[in-house]
Amino acid sequence: MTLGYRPGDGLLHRTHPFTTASLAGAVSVLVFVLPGVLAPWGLVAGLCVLAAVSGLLPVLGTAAAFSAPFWGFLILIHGVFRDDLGTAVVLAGRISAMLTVFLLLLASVHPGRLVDAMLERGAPFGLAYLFGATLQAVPQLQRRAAAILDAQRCRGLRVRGSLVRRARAVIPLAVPLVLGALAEVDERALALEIRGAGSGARRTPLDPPRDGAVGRLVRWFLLAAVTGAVLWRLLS
Amino acid sequence: MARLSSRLLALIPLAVGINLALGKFASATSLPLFLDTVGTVLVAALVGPAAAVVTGLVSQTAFTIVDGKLMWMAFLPVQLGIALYAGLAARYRMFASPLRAVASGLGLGVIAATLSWPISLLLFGGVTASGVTLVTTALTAVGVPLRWAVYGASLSSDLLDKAVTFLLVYVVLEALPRRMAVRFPAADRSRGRA
Amino acid sequence: MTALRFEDVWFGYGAVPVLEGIGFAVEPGEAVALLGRNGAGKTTLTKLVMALLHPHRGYVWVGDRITQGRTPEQIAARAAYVFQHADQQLFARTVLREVAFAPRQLGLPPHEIEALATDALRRVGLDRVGHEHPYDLPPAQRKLVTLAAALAQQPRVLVLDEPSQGMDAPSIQRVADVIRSLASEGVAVLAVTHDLSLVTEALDRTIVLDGGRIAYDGLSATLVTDATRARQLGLGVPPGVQLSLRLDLPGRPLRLADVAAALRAPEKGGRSAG
Amino acid sequence: MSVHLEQVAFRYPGSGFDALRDLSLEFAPGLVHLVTGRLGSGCSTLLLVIAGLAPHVTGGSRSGSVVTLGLDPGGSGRRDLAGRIGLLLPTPWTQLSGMAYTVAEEVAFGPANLGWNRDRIREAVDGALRLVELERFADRDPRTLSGGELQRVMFAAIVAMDPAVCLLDEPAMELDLETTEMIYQHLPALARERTVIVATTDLDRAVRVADRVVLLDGGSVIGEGNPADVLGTARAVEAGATTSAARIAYLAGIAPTFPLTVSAAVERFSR
Repeated sequence: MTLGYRPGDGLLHRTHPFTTASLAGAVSVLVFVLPGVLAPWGLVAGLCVLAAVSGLLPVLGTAAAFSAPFWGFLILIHGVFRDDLGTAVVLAGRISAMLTVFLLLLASVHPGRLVDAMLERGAPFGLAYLFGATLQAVPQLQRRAAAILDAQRCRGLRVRGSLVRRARAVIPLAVPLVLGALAEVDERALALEIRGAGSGARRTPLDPPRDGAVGRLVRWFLLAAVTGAVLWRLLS
Repeated sequence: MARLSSRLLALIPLAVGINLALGKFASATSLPLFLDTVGTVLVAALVGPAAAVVTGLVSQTAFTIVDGKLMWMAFLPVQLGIALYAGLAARYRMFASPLRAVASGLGLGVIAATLSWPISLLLFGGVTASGVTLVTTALTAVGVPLRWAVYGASLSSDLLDKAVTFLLVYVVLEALPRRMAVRFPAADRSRGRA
Repeated sequence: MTALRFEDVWFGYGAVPVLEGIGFAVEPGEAVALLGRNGAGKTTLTKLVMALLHPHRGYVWVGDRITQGRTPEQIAARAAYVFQHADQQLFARTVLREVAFAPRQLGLPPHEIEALATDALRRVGLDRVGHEHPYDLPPAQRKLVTLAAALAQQPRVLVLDEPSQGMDAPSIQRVADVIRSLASEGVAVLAVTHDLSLVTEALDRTIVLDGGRIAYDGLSATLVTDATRARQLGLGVPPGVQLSLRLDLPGRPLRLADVAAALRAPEKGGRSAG
Repeated sequence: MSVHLEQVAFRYPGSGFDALRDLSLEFAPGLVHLVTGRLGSGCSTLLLVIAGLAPHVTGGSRSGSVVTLGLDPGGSGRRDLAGRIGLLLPTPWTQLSGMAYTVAEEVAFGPANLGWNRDRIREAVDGALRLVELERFADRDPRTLSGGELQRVMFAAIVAMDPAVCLLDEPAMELDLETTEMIYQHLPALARERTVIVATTDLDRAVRVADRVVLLDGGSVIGEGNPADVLGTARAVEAGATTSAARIAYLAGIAPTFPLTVSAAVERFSR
């Protein structure tokens, strides 16, 4: 399940996962630290250029679609009811900037390569496994929940209709979902042990992404920019 | 990070999967609940607070990735609070009876709302998940100051959700067969049987 | 009135056609095997029976009702479905309560629920474990619990998904006996399976799906004794049938017990078993 | 002797009875060993004990001595034996690593955890995929495969670690006939320089490749030796663990030892 990852070889796809992640981190700090109502929107503009250069324009469409409900509520609550359009604009900018940079991250960083990059930097097997296995367990459990509901409905359980009836359906869904998962823990643990999870050896990353001087330079620059902005904001 | 045993490594992704699967069911059938921390509370009751914290953190990460809205990572402290509280509740046998479960669930509702309140207010101006934000909008419309509108909205949804979540975990723990319960160190204690 | 009928049923996921022009009828008391390679549309067909899915064209009749506009909960009053993986539905604290779930959902009076549940458990040979927790039983027995749960629903149509998978010979024989006794009571049984031994023992008619169309609909005996056709389906002719064919036993018995009986009977030609 | 058990008993946590009772067995390399018995007779537990996974992962209590490849797999020897004992479980979905986005990465999961260098991993993965005839699936996403294809990937994933002891628990439960025969057909070659132990109740196919059989009932050994002597007896039929041909011969009332395969039965009954 690669959740929004778009195969490609644009600028962002060739960037080391840590660099893209640092960009996402930097943007999420800068939107709160940079002064001025339009500062976050400046970041949004920069991200749009980056998306265009990296061949990820469709991501901007998704970002806009995701942002729209937030804009609506922000304008309603802050603009209309609290007569403070300025705050609404700043907050909308922050949400849009963060959404855009994160969707670009999801679209250009393949989870498998991120795990390999973490392993190459010495991340413990457990952390890498939890990240990878969770992304695959989520859709598996969702399919199982749907199958459980099917099974219970075929035995007469009514799940549509009044709120009480829908709420009552939670137990015949939740209990088999949990019991089935717990019954599987042993088998999954056996498979992990057998295939060397507890071997104590350092796991070999299968296909670690290349990291160049440019990547490192960019990461240092981002760190400097964020630290500078925070210090400047604290001191002024 | 302490070397996690294979059983715990196998359990946590499944618990996160349970969080998201029940969360999706609640939103799909438009129940006024999140139901997205059942797995975390269950791990607290079966294994302990530390395992629950890891489950909560991984859960929040998975949530934001699956939704594509990674700014919800800002709510990590709330997951931390839920996991620690649930671990404590389990230690004090709060899953021994439905009444204790609901009471401690309500307690968690207050704590969860209070933890998410500043994050939602200061970082996102009160605009977060659609259900809660509707309440905030309504309260602001009738003139409630933003600060209390956000808190009221968080409290109203978290109280009900966390009480139902604890009740559901009580029901699940009661449904556990002996041979399965004994495989988890904290299970008997949280059910008040050890 | 037929127990189950498909009338020119078409179904697909989006533009991808899965079932094309499916037509067949199953009478009360018939036991039918549904064979086919992976992806031939078997599971989709069974979901159409239970109204978990609805046809894009054509009609699915369960007894005298079509599934269009009906929900699985409504169809559950007439048809029951045993899923391939038992763990998808088990949640009660005892086997007996698990088996009583459906009758309770259908709103039957308590004493009737109790009677139905105990009778269903007896039929699958689990009457001694009624008070055990389903998850304390080994996987194969958990499958028998879900079979009992379906029996307690008193279905007119029973759909089984790989009922013999993960079972040893004695448990498979029990499933075959249950299917035969249900058929004798007028229940229509439709079983998705890859196990030709089960087909031989209990499922007299076979429907083969290939690429979303019916490739064969006839006596199981004809298909089971045809090695090339079985091989096309990736299936094997059961040993008992092979023995019967290669020894050219009189009357061509196919079921294990009948083959053994034929071998036990004194041969006309005085060929005594060594 | 690569696997040696001496008066081994094992009880699962919270269980009221011993899953294995006073078991003394030896398994030598170079042979395909078949362990069988009615469901619940202890076959799976025996494999877990040999691999040291019971009690290490399953919990519970074990008595008696277990020596696999000269070490105690459940205790001190566990770390040194990492990757030396392979175990294939019946259902593929719970064995998926969860970290692989291609079949090749899934097969490489074990070797990578053992810290092998990338060239050695690639070699092991290619060899294993060739063995199960899945080379053309290397770049496919494991989650798009059928149960049968996925089980073949899991078999390759075990073989890729080149284990000295290769355990298979109901390997063919999710497989159709052709794939089942392909897996069993590889076992003799696999057993040449390894100890291969298969636990299954589907004896019609397994018996063709088994050199030696252990028959369990209620956690104890009730028969041990070559297949014909152990499985061709009334006791095996009553223990619910023999081939269809033997069961027919038993019901037909002929004298043991019963033929195990159809061709043996045809020959026996046509005399």
